[in-house]
Amino acid sequence: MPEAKKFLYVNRKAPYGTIYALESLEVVLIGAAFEQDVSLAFLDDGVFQLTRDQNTDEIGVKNFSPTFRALGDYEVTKLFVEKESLEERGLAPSDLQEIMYEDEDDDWEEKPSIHIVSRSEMADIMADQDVVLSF
Amino acid sequence: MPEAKKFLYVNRKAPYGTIYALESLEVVLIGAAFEQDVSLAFLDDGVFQLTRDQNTDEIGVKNFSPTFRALGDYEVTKLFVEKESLEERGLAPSDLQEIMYEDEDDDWEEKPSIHIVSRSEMADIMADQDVVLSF
Amino acid sequence: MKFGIVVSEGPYTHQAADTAYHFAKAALDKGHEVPRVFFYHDGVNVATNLSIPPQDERHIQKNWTELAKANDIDMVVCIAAAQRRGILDENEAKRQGKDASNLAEGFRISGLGQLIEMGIECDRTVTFGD
Amino acid sequence: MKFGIVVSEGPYTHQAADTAYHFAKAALDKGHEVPRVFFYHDGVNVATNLSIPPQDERHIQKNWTELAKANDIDMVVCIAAAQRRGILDENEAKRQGKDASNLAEGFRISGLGQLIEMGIECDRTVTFGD
Amino acid sequence: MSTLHTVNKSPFGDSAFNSCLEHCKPGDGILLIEDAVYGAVAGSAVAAKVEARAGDVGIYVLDGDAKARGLAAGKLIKQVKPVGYDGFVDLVAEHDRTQSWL
Amino acid sequence: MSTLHTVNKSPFGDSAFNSCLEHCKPGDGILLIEDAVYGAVAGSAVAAKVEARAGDVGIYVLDGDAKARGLAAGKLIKQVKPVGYDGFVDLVAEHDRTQSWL
Repeated sequence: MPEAKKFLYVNRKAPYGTIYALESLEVVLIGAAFEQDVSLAFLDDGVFQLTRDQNTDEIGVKNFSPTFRALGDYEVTKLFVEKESLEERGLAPSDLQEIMYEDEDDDWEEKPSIHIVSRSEMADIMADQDVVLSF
Repeated sequence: MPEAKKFLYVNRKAPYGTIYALESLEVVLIGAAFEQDVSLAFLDDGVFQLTRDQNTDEIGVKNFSPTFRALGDYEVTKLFVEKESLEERGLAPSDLQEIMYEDEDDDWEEKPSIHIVSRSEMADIMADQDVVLSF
Repeated sequence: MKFGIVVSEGPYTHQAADTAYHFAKAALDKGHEVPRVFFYHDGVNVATNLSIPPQDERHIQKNWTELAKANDIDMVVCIAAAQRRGILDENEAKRQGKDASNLAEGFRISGLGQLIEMGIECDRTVTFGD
Repeated sequence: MKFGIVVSEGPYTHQAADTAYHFAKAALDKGHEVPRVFFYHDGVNVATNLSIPPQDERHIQKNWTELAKANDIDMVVCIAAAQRRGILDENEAKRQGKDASNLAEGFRISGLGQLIEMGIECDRTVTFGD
Repeated sequence: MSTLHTVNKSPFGDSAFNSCLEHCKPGDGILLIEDAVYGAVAGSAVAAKVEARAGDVGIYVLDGDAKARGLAAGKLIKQVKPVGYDGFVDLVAEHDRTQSWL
Repeated sequence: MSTLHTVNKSPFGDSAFNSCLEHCKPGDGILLIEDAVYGAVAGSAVAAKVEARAGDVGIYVLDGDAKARGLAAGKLIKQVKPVGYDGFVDLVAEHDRTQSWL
């Protein structure tokens, strides 16, 4: 088997106003079965996808935000969130959901999947990929 | 017959990248038959719709910019273009097509349909309408 | 008061068709009239009867069809926009030699004049798009 | 080189499907391979066979069908995205109890795995969207 | 005579809200719907501009859209008033025309 | 190792081009296509930012899209290089990956 490729899913859009965030997540879930080296980037309005307390009852659209918390079960554990994007939007890291995974290489210890990175670190992450899919 | 209503067609998007500009023009042409008091507003990226020398041969999309020059024949003669929007985009009024009409109330004299207005005048025009359709 | 509504984006991809639906419902609940909804641009795609959303998601076309039926709303799909995007009623399909049609119940295909007429006859015109 | 292409927006409304088409054609003309094009989001609407654009406009679906036929391109339409938006092949229409289908020649409906597989097997993946 | 402006796109990604703020007039209303509700968040890079306009223009946010995006009333700029779909209908009726900043 | 970035939306209406400029790295390429070609116009409100980046990043414009929008080469920022669809293909091949700023 050839070496795994590095896949980056880039999320720059807010949830609900358009379907891109939801359909991006659907790709991530299906893609997990392919055992590639997967990372997710959240920048610009994409950081809004991860906020807490989303309640879509009144707009009649499905709330898919809980699905992010299940990503660990699919071995998708690298979610990079851009610090500057949060700040411009008046958000702190504590406004985001807690997303954890159990590290099988470290006695199944619970660890956070979300990593807050600077814009310059985000640029480095983007430059270190084989395939970049944008949503 | 009731008095004519004031209709404003607001164009804020560039041509070709999306179809809104073309489909807006289709509404204007059909709408002309209804003998309402019609104005067109071009602001933000909408000012790009009126530029000269558009040539779509290589992209295989229909060039609809000549149609603007036919608007006078449909008695659509009030095209308001925002000065600040032009300036931000590095455009001068001379970068726009000449669009003329023959004024039946003034011995069929040829007059320009394009009026360059300030942002504040554009706001006044918007505030003086019965129906505002946005594209 | 009479509200005319324009829907300019397709279902699911943009929220516009949902927001317009909730707005129309609220207007009717408050005793206003919604004599017509005009579907333009990708909005014509709301009128396909072939949509099969996942069971846990709303069915946008069916919502509109039911609302229109219960409240006598004239739902007009722009013919020029619809032809580009592949939304056809039976007559048009026959005329164009297509062996299938996909216009859902409660929608009718007509010209852009219906949009202008709506603007003239309604007290307010509200556009939902992107 | 092998180029995989993703088309994420519908025909006519956005230029994405046109740009992707010209890009694919140019890549093939230069001797590259385009083994697969994956249609996702509103991109699935490119695959309707009911589109009837005005005679003086390009026919986006037909352009793709012809390019794929001449160059053996596997054109895959995402099933989940297609079902939401009302793009069905005959089998799916039958299974879902719909009396019409609208998938154009040269396209096939399949899962998102085909997108990932394309990313793995192609040297470059290029997305055209909005 | 006044206008109800509706904006539906995030002010961080799209210029529509900014353009609306620069074209609305005293006495008008602006209703933020769909992704535009993020424009009502306190402490963001656009909040100062919104607050500056809130004196002579009524600024509203569609409550269902705000809640969907996790924006409880406490996170919003003080002068912004949440309304439901019924309040949206009232706003359209109260103003003489509606302009959508698409 | 380098990236080809593509941008397709006008920089005056949408933040994608700006975000791309802030995330690309020396040696990368940026290709402006569709409505993003307006970002290559000389003398606009975004031209200075483009010129500042043109030293270490190759900036290209899709010629057919520029012509469609009436942008002859003389109207473009000097450092911007027009390419055809074939040049687009070459750029994708020459860079290690392509990232679309949608």
